[in-house]
Order: sequence, then C-alpha cells, then structure tokens
Amino acid sequence: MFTTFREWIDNRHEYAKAWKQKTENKAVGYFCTYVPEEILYAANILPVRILGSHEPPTVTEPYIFAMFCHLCRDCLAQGLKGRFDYIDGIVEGQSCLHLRQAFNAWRLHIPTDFAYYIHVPHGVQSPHAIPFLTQELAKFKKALEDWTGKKITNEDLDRGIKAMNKNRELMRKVYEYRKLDNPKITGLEAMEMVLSSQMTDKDEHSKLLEKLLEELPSRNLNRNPGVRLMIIGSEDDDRVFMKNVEALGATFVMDEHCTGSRYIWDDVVPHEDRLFAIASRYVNRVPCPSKDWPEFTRVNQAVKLAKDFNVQGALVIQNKFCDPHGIEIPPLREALKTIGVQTYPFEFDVTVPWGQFRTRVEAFLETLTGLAELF
Amino acid sequence: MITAGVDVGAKYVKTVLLEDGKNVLTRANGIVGFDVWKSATEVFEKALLNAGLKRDQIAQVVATGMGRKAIQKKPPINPGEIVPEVIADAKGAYHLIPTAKTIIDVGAEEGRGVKVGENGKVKDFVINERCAAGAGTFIETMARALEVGVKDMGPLALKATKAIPMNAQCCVFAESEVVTLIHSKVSKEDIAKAIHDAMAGRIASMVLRLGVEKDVVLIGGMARNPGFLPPLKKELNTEILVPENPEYVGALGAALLALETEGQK
Amino acid sequence: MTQVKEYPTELLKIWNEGKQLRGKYYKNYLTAHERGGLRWAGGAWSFSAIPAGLGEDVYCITGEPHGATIAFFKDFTAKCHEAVEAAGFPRTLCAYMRNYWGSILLDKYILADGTVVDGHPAPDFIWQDHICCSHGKWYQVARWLEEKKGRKVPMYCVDVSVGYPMDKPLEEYKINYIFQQLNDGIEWLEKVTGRTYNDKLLCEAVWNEINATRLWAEICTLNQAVPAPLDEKSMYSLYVMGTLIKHRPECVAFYEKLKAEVEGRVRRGIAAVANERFRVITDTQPPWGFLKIFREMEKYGVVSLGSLYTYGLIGMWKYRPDGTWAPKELPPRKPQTREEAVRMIVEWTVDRPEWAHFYVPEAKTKMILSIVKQWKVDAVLLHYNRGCEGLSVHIAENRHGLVEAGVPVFPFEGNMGDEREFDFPGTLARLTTFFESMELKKLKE
Amino acid sequence: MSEKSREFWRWREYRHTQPDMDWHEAKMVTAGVDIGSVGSKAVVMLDGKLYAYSVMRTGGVSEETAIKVTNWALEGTGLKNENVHYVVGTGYGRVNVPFAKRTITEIACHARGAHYIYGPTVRTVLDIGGQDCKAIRCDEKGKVMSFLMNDKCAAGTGRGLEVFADLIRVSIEEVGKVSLNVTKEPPPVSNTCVIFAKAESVALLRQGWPKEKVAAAYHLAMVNRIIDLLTKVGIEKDFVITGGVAKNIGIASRLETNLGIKPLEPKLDPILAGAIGAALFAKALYEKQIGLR
Repeated sequence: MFTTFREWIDNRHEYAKAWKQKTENKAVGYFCTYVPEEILYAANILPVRILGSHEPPTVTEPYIFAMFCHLCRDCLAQGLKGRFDYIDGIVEGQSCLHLRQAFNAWRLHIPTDFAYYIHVPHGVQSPHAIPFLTQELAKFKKALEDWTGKKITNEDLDRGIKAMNKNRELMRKVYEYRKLDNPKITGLEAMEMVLSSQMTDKDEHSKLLEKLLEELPSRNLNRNPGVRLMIIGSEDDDRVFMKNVEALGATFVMDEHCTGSRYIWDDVVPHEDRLFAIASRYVNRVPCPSKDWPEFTRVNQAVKLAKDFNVQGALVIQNKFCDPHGIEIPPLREALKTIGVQTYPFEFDVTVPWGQFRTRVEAFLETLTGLAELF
Repeated sequence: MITAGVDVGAKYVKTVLLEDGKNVLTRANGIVGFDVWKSATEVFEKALLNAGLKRDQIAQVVATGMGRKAIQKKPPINPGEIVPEVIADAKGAYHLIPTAKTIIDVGAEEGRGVKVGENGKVKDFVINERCAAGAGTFIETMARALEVGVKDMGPLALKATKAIPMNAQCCVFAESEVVTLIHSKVSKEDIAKAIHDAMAGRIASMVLRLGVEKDVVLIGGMARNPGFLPPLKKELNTEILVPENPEYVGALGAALLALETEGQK
Repeated sequence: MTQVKEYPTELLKIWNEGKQLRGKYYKNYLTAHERGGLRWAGGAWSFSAIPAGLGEDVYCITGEPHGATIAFFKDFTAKCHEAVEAAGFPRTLCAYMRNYWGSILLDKYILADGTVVDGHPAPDFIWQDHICCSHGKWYQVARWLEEKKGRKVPMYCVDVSVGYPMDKPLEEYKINYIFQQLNDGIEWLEKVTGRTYNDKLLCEAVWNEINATRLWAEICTLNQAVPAPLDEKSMYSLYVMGTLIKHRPECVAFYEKLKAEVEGRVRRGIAAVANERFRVITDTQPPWGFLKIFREMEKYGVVSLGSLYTYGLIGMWKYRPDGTWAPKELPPRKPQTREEAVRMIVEWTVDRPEWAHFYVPEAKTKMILSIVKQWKVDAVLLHYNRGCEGLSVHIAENRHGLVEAGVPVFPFEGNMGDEREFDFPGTLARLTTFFESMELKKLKE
Repeated sequence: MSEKSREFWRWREYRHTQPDMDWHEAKMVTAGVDIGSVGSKAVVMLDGKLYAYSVMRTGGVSEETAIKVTNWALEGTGLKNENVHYVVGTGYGRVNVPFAKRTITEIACHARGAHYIYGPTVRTVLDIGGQDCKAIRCDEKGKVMSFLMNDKCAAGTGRGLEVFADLIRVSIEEVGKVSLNVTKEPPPVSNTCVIFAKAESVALLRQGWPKEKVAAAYHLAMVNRIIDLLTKVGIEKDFVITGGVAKNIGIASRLETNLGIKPLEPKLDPILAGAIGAALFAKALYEKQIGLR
C-alpha cells in the first residue's frame, strides 16, 4: 500500500493529468489545508495540494522577498517552472501571510482562469467566526458554479462531505495502530499516507486505506521501534528527514502537522445547512497557530496527543522565518516538559543539512536513552 | 591622449592605462592590504612602469571600486573624479560589447547587476545585500576545506557527475551543507559543483530581481572561474558573454570615463 | 557644480509641545494605578476608542510605537533581543514584538526620553486587533510571560482579517463581523474591569479619532507643496501621537495646531530641507536605530516627503471620483448612541490604507503611484524590512509594479527593530550610488 | 614564504606519547577518533589513562583523515591497529571511521571527556567547534542531562575565526592574544552571522582601525553569540570550555568577563575532549564485551 502512496506523491503531476483525462473534470491547486475540499469535490473538481520540490527557489526572487519561509517560495517556484500547467485554477483558504504571497504572485504571473481566495477568519475562538465563514463559503460555492456552469446541489455537498469524512476517519483508524508498543506503521509511512491523500482522489485513496486496514493487524515491521518520538510544527513534507531519523533507532509514533494529524482530526458534523456544517468544521478544527489565540488550543492538543501515544521525546520544527509556529516554540516546549516529554528545536529550510541534524537527533536520542550502560 | 582607470576592489586593485579610448596600453593588479592608498599606489606605479610612462603623461585618472575614497585627492594617483562601480562596469562592458543590456559583476565580496540603456548609461542596478555577500571568498574557504587549490575548484566542478541542490540563500547555510557532504562520502567533484551551483543561485536570484534582458555579460574576478558560468547560464536560462580580461572591465570603464571628463573640460 | 536653490528653513514651533504631550502620556500610563486609573495594552491599530468608554483615566501605550522607542535606544534593544533569544524564541520574529517581550522578561521599562524604569508595568487588560500573523499571538505570549511572573492579564482580540477588496465597498457581513466582536467586547470590558461603560465617552472618543486621523491626512497633503514644509524624519515624531492617543481631544487639538503651522510654512515657502532638489518617499518603518541615513540624503539635496507608512498607518484616505487620493470625508454628524458610535468607527476604519495591502498587492502599488504623482515624487526607496513581515508582505510585487510604471526604485534590506541586521555602511554606499546614477552629486560633506 | 602568501588560517598539527607508560602492561588498549568539521583528533588510552594522541586538519575525504590521524597517534609507540581492543568514532565524520565498532555523538563524548580533563565538579560544557557550537549540561559522572546547539545563522564560529585571522593577517594561534591588547573594549561587530561580522570588520579596517581593535570587536561579537546559546541551556558551575577554540584566550577571557563565571583551567589540551570521551566509552564497551561490566 505504502509503495502506492509513495508513487502517488512522487508522480503527483502524472496522477492528476491522468485523472483529468479519465474524468474530463477540472483540477484545482490549493496551498493550505483551510481550503474546504468538501465543496470542490461537490463540484467534481479534484483538489491538489501545491507543495515544493526542495530545490533552491531562486526564480521567485522578483516576486517574494527571501525573508519569507522557503515553503511559500518553493510552491511559487513550481508554478513558475510550469510543473502545474495542467491545473485549471488555484484556491487559497486564508492562513499565514507567507502562503498568501504564493497565491497572489501565482495569480499575477502564471496564467490561470480561476483564482479564488477564501477569507477563512482568524478569530476562530470567537462565536461570530462560523456565521462569517458560512457566508464566505456561500460566495465561494457561487463562484465555482459560475466558473463550471453547473449548480452545486445539497446532494453534491453531502457527497463531498461523505468523501472527506470517510477518508479522514479511515486515516484516524490507521493512526490508532501507532499507539501499540511496536507500531504497525512508521512515521514516514504515516506522512506518505496523509500527503498522498492531499494530492489524489479521496474515494480512490479511501479504497486503498480499507485494504490497508485489513492487512495492518497481521503486519509486522520486524524492526525495533526504539525511542518513541513525536514531530510537531511548521508545514513539513520532508520525507528524507523522517527516513533518516527513523534509521537511527527511533520511530515517529505521532505528529502534530498539517501534513499529518491536524489534517484528519476533525469531521464535518451533518447539519441541515451544509455550508454551516462545513464552516463549523473549519472553525472548530485543530487550528493552525496563525489562528490560535488568545488561548493555546493547538499546544494543548499536541500535549494530549503526546500522552495518548505515549511519546518519549518530541522534535519541534520551525521553517526558518515562519512566525506563527516560531512564536509558539517556547510555550509548546514548556507544556510538553511539564508532562515529562523532552524536546529539541530544529530550524528547517528548503534544503536540510543532514550532517548537522544527524548530530542533534542522535545526541537527543542519547539523552533519552541515557547511554546508561556506559556510566 | 592617455587616460587611466583605477578599480580599488574588496580584495584586488586593478589598473588600466588607455590610449585615445581605444587600445589598452597595460593592465596591472595587486592585493589590497590594510593601507588601501599604499596598495593602490603600488599597482598604479607598476602599470606606469610596464608602459614606460610618467604620471604627468596621464591626462586624466578616474577611480572606482569599494576603496575609491581612500585615494581621493591624494598624489600620485590623484583621480580627477571617483565613480561608483555600477557606472564604471556599465561603461566598460558596453564599450567591449555594445549589444550588452544586462551586466553581471561578481568579485570577491560583492555581486552587482546593472541594466544598461543606450550608450552604456545605467538604467537600473542591484547590489547584493549582505546576506548574499562573499561569493569569491566563500569558494576560497571551501577550497581549503576540500584541500583543493582555489584555481582548481572550477575545473573540478565541471567533472562532476551529479547535481546536489544546496541552499543558495547565504554562505553560512551553504557551508553547513558542504561539511555534511564532505562527511557523507560525496566526491570532491560533486561537492565543488554544489558549491558553484549555490553561488550561481545566489547571484542569479539577485539579477532576477532586476530582470534579465539579452545580451547578458558577466565580468569581475569570478568570470574567470569556469565552474561558475554554466550554472549561472542555467539559472538565468540565457546565453552569457564573457569579455577578455573580465576583472579589468571596471577599471577600463573608469579609464573611458576619464576620457569623457577630460573631453568636457 | 550647477547652482542649487536654497529655500528658507525654520524649526517647527510645535515641536516641544509634541515632546511634552508624549512624555506626559508615558508618565500617566506608568502612574495610572496611583490615581485609580486603568492601563491596557494593545496594538496601534486596535480600536482604542472603545476602552475610552470606561473612563477618562484609561491609558494605553500601543505595542508598535513602544517597540520603535525601544529600537531607537541601541543598548536597551540589544538586551531585549538577548533576553528573548535566551527564552528560546527565534531571532526572525517581528522585531517590535521581540522588543516588547524583552522588556517584560527584563522587567524594565524605557520612557520616550530614554530613561529606563525598573518594573515592567503590567496592563490591567489586553485589547488587541488581528490582521498580521503576529498581532494576536504577540499579546497571547505577552500574557503567557506575565502569567509566569504571577500576574493574570485578561485578553480580548478583534479579528479584522476579513479581506479588503480594491475599489469596491466592503460587504455588509464583513462589517457586521467586526461590529459584533466590538459589541461583545464592550460587555467583556465591563466584566473584566468591573466598571460600567459610558456610551457618551465612547461617542466623544470615536469622533476624536475620526477627526484626528483625517487631520493627519490633511497635514500630509500639505507636503505636496514645493519645497516640502515637512520631512519624513520629523513626521515620525508627529504621527506617533496618532498611534498613541488618536481617541483623545488633546491629539485633535495638537493636529489642528500643527496643520495651521504647516499651512503657514507652505504660504511662506519654508522648506524642511534647505537645498531640496530631489523628492523621494520611502516605505514601511525605517531602521529606527539609523535615522541618520536621512541626514546623509540631505547632503545630496534629497528630501523624503514621507511614505504610505507615515501617511497611511493612522491617516485615513479615500479615492475621490476624479481618481485622486485624498483625506477621507468626515461622516455627516457625531454619533449619539453606542450602536451608532461602534458602527461609525468600524465603517471609518475599514478604509485604512495599510489594511488593503495585506490582501491585494496591486492596492498598495496603486496608492504609492498616486503619492508619486500627486506629491511630485522623483524616486521611491523600498525598505525590504526583515523585522516586520506584516508591512513587507507583497513588497517584491510592489517593487515590480513601480518599476513597470517607470518609477525609479531603490530597494534596500534592513530591519526596523533589530539593528544587528542593518548594514548601515553598505546601505549608505548603495544609496549614494543610486543618487549618482540619478545624476545627483554631493552638495556638502 | 613571503608575508603575502603565508596561510594565517593554518594551525600547527601535533602528536604526543606519554613517555612513562608502556602499553605492553595494559589490560585494555582503547581509542577514540573525533573527526571534526575543521580538525580531527585521535586518542589512545591504556586502562582509561591517556597514553598517546594526535591532532591534524580534517581533509576533503573524512575516511582517509580517520586512518591518517589514528596511525599518527600510534606512530612510534609500536602499537598496531590490531592491538587496540575497541575504537569509538565521534564528530561529524564518525560514520566514516572504518575501524570504529561504535559511534557516539560529540555531545556525549565532550561531556565525558570534560569530566576526565576537568574533574567531577563540571556541570556545564561549552564546545566551540569549527562548524557548530554546543552547550551541554552534565551530571557528576559526565553524563549528558540536556544540550543545545547553535541555530543556522550562528554556524561557523571556528571556521569564522580562521577566515578572520586570514583577513587581518595574524596567525590563528595568535589572533586571540592580539585581540586582548586594546585599552578599552570597542563596540562589537554584528553577531547576526559570520558573514556580517567579517563584512563589518573589513569596513572598520578600511576606516583605519588598528588590527587589535578590530580583533577585539570581532571576538566580542562571537562571545555574545556563544553567551546567547549558554543562557538558553542554563549555566551551572563548574563551567568548562572544550574544542579547538578553547585555546583562543580572546574568546575564553571575554566569556569569563561577560558571563561572570571563571571557566576551570584545563590540565590537558581541551581540543582532545571529544576523542578522550570516545576512548573512555570504548573502555566501558570493551568491559561489557568481555563481561567485566
């Protein structure tokens, strides 16, 4: 199963082109997980997450100042290099200033006939956020209808909601197997499962998940799980880092990433007003730090997950220049320390110097295992 | 009429003696020491010696480069005027290649991009910010880490088999990755290529801010490094012309400007 | 050397009055508790007219101007940065925010004149707004730091990140979203302070704010005159009143007096810079620790008339039918009830120029081009400000738009609040190269 | 070599054998090989006592360096590779030490090595390497309790000093001393990163500042950056400095004045801390292997 997930990620462009040919429907690129994919599925449009290629994004210099994170520049670089020429439009659900620039620069400099920005509110802890987002989603639905020339009915929305909820639920079931003393999947595999879901058709992805869930109980990784780690922080699709860390005698048993648990943790609760139901999901979901104030709900979520998956140590990731996650590092590390989970901070960039990181990871693992036998 | 151009760079002083704005009588260079005035004077006098001339036979001198202020209003050079590097680069490169529209000058410390209008006039320019400084010296430091001569770094890079993407935002990040490569059994050729690709990436991102218009001309000390040109062409995806004696183009431009100021008087 | 005209110059008479007003306000904030008053913390863009309804003795030092004051004093700001980094925060975060947190961690407070007082005065409540990613979290963490010192500070934050379309009025449901949050906020203020809210004071404060922010725009318009009566460096000390006390009558009175004096200077042809011959505008906050860069520019006869930042951070503007960018028209009459006052301040504030550029880069480029045209500007100096991601969002797109419109642009990288990252000698060398490429020779050493 | 072309960045390579010890009588011969980003060290111990060591520059291929530095440590002692019972590799190139049975990070090794060099009262170890700085908190046995390494911008302290020495044309071994003969400490250059610091130093030299004053400003900037790291991890007495830069008196004395804590005086070359720690771990591992532990 995981080889298919991996292939889907590595050949994401070929997959989307083949899907378009087969279905003769449109595909839309999106930047952040605050885009309501339920409505896109309702309009029979394939949402495809735009992520970077981890190569220096020099082409973006005239459009985004290099002091903004590598993710937003790397995403724009993919568009400028023509690697997403097959998508029919782009959509962004408001999150941080960084990805907003990738969206605007794409809109301004890469020909596309549909560019829509949904003002998902930041005040998600306010009671007025859901009614506000419901009206924003109504405008978004209308814009899709005008663009595709097809009405989006309640049945379509139900189909979209069902596809998303089912996919999320199945992935949560797979995550449960990571609580075992000897987890049935590695951290790398979990990331590949969620990442591939963000770039492929949900129903197709869910079928694979159902087969995976049949096989998991008997699956044996025959590897020593070693130290139980958790990875928390900025958007992270760096699979090389995950692979390398898990080769040093540790396993990522849990994550708090928008490319991981945060993407699958909340479902749409059915309601007569479908848009209200979808809006409630995106307001009440585990928030991105850029929307998480005045209370630290995401930090509390990370602490809860660390307990539930009995984590021994956590790697706290900040994409260099990422302010929302950078601001939360000290409160997050302190909260985890109070429940006995040691942490170590990492600064990620477009390319990652594995030499430096290997020393930090191994030394961190040594503090967790204590090299007891050598003293 | 003989004029002179003195380009006091971050690391080297370059001097050009020019006859009637057409043929170059001699070129001389030397390392910049603490006493900038002394180093510039030594190189200037070396040029006079090579050409068998005296100071009073030089009608006009114009100085340029980072250290130009150190020789202002002081004998023996006593330049009639001092001009920023950007203006001297434009003049010199335009003289050598009149179709030049975008000039890239990469020296030891600084990198510059100049957009040139008609008759070599500066339309727009960009100079690397400090984060992107130190192109030349970075290659020197990394040559030391690889136990390779600085001159051999370029040719070594051309023999590489694999391209390894490396951070192109600043030398400190790039250096951390070079150390990683050294300790993960990557061949010296591939490491040298990664270093040159990173430097080219940094200079390209600066020039892209300016916009690339054909013909593109590369000048400055780094133009002599054969490993630097191919990745720069790839990043800017354009052909790049390199004139003869690329590190003297600034000094040549200054000598041409000296002719103009002498003409106006 | 071509002969350069010399304009008469003269010091601003109102200058000291401004200094005293600001100094007095800092003291009032510090000593508020001694007189039973209240202190609140929030940003320069938070709706400061709303807490004014709690009483006349309610004071606020807004975060950004305080961050700038700290940045101005090099060694204090260095200690703040060190304290924040020692606490584990990354160095790339907003420089104002780090200065603010630093003074909490050091438990020190610096006044406008540079004296450092022991004990960081904890606010009674936090009243903030959120449009930049760092806004809400700035005070969320400030609150977390205060709590670790045993001081519980309640926090309320109004989300205004609703999207501001270019050249279209704001939809009703967006205005309503802000209006409802402010209405709930008044009840919250009564709960956390135990005071009964006074709607009459609110109406006064809203009307003061509307007048003060319009007056500042009118004063900025006077800089269209040649020679320019004000230069940006002095405007920094004048507009700061608007970031601190735009809801107070003293601020309205101050700006009325300032406007009269500047109108007098225009009539008499008084210049801010004697040999003005090249008019520039800048963008976003300057490197506060290196304002001497303006004096270097004056040696070339270059004057900075201001920027979208000095004009639009608090000044309120609107495009007129004829396409010119002008001070916003006052509403017909003073608000009488709480609902009228809150709706009026929301409808007034949503046209804030610097909110539009968070969403549409073309909006800011258009406003800068209007200033270039109407203020007769020769070049734009763009500060690629590493210290503030909010005001430098889309800055590369703005540069792109200006260059395509044929405006000479000089971009320079720096940091408004962390002077360790500002390369003064390098920037000065590049700036003088830019002037020389504009055929401007140095006039005096 | 003319003054012009001398390489001020190159430091002296050296080795040493303890004369009064004889490996034939030793029950356990163990070695620690520390392949750093700039310098490589090999240490040979007899029953946990320092016997022979060598220090040389890390070359372009770390595997060759590992072999060369180890052979140089054994040179003249009569010992051959096979006589060494257990070898532990550490440092950047630890994975490339062909004959190392186990690799342990330099954080654990420096803490253990500092315990050997400075004694059991050590609680805070600062290792200023060529590429990275490490601030380590350890217990009375030299076991790591917590640690922190520099962020991306603060990399390259050791190599930065080499580039700086080349810039002001003073040998790397003297640059610390030169930085101290100033009457008053000048304001530091920027400590944002090595590139900013060097650029500002060049500007100061061009303004006519004497070498000593520029060196003082540069060293103070590096020390401020190191202090940031130390305050993050928290400093508990006794405090020691290990790694090559420990011998730079310009850094060590400024750390003392600005931290207000006196680092202990090393009885042994602090650059060996990593390799010593590795050799001691090798002894513990060998004891486990032959059932002694």
